[in-house]
Amino acid sequence: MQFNVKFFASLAERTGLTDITLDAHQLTTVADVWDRATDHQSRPANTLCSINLVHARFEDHVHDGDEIAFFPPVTGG
Amino acid sequence: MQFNVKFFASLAERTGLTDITLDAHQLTTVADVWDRATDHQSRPANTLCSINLVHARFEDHVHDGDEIAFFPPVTGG
Amino acid sequence: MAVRLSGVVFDPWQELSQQAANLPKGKHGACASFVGTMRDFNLGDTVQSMTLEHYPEMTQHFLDNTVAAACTRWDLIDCLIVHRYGDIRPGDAIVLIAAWSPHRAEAFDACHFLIEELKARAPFWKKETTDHSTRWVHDSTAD
Amino acid sequence: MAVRLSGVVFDPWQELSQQAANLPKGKHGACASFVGTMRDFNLGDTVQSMTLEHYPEMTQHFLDNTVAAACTRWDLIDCLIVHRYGDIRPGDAIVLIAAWSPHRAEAFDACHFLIEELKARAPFWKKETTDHSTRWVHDSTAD
Repeated sequence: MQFNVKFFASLAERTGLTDITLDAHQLTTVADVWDRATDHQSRPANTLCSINLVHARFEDHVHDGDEIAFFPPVTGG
Repeated sequence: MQFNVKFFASLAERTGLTDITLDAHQLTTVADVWDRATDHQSRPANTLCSINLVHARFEDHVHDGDEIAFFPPVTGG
Repeated sequence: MAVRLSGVVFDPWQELSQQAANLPKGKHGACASFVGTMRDFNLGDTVQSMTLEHYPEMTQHFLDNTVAAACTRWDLIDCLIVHRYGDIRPGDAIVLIAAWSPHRAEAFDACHFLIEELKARAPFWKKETTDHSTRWVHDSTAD
Repeated sequence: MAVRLSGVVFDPWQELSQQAANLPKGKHGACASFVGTMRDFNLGDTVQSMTLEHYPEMTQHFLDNTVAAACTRWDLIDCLIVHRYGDIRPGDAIVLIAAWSPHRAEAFDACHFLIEELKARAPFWKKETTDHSTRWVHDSTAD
């Protein structure tokens, strides 16, 4: 399975990751993607995520080819 | 006592009055001013009034020199 | 703070632009505005034109007081009200309301308060000419 | 309906003016709009500048969907959202929201819905440079 994984704002600074391609097997949920992509770095409690540009939850299932993003609470407008 | 009495919109058309100077004695309330100015024409139930540019009630007292206005429900904006 | 009654067509976006240009930069975080425009239909009829009568001195007095009331209630940097009177054509702006504040909720609430007070209590009266008659508008509070 | 992300300064009043000019005359009675502008202060500090990071594809997708949701919920003739990203200076417009409707309450409610959804869920992140530091803004929902 292959995933496009993105990190934004303070999470990009914290993890040192911005935009990576993750080749991995046995990943079921968004939480699994975080763990594998960050090599099990701790995840800040208020971290948000999306699957294919739509807000998601960490327990949501992922599929081959998904774009998974991680970001802190939003502060636009 | 002298009053400047104004009528607006449909009330001006109905009463045939727009802006008159009323010289009269023994007028206590706005309702009295209506009766004297219109020669006791009936007053539509939804008629509004003002004293010196401020919304008023028909039972409010009037004083020499007051500007009294009568108008239908407002429809601006 | 400005309240202006206009007997001729006004451009609401230009009014907003000019008012905003005179504000100190960086102090307001929010501007909420409302523009009411004349429609060419009402109560199922096509409306050709409209005359807006008003009570000039009371209108000015009422709107000035309403702006002052808004300023005591919310943290406002500026307010603008422009209202047409006289003969009006479909598409013309009738009313512009704007409120500038450091904060979003205060700008929204003040703008909403100003237009609702104006609609409910400012002494304006619409007389519209439709295809088959000329009539006073009885209630436009929901429009 | 238009959703536009801008990497450079935009003039909210000109955007509104242009969008309104393209609408059929006489159909909308109401336009409610909101402009959010960068302040030069936050949390007691003077702010020199700000960088707005965003997730471009998701931002566009989210805002398009939010406009579509507003259109199913209210009777809207048009909506406009413009949002800045990149380097921003105090006084610059950050966001413009506008909703046109035949009716006042619908325009207000839709405009309010759009800005609240955007503030709560659109993927933008502010990093501000103050007199003594550069920091990510943690919460701006009330601003």
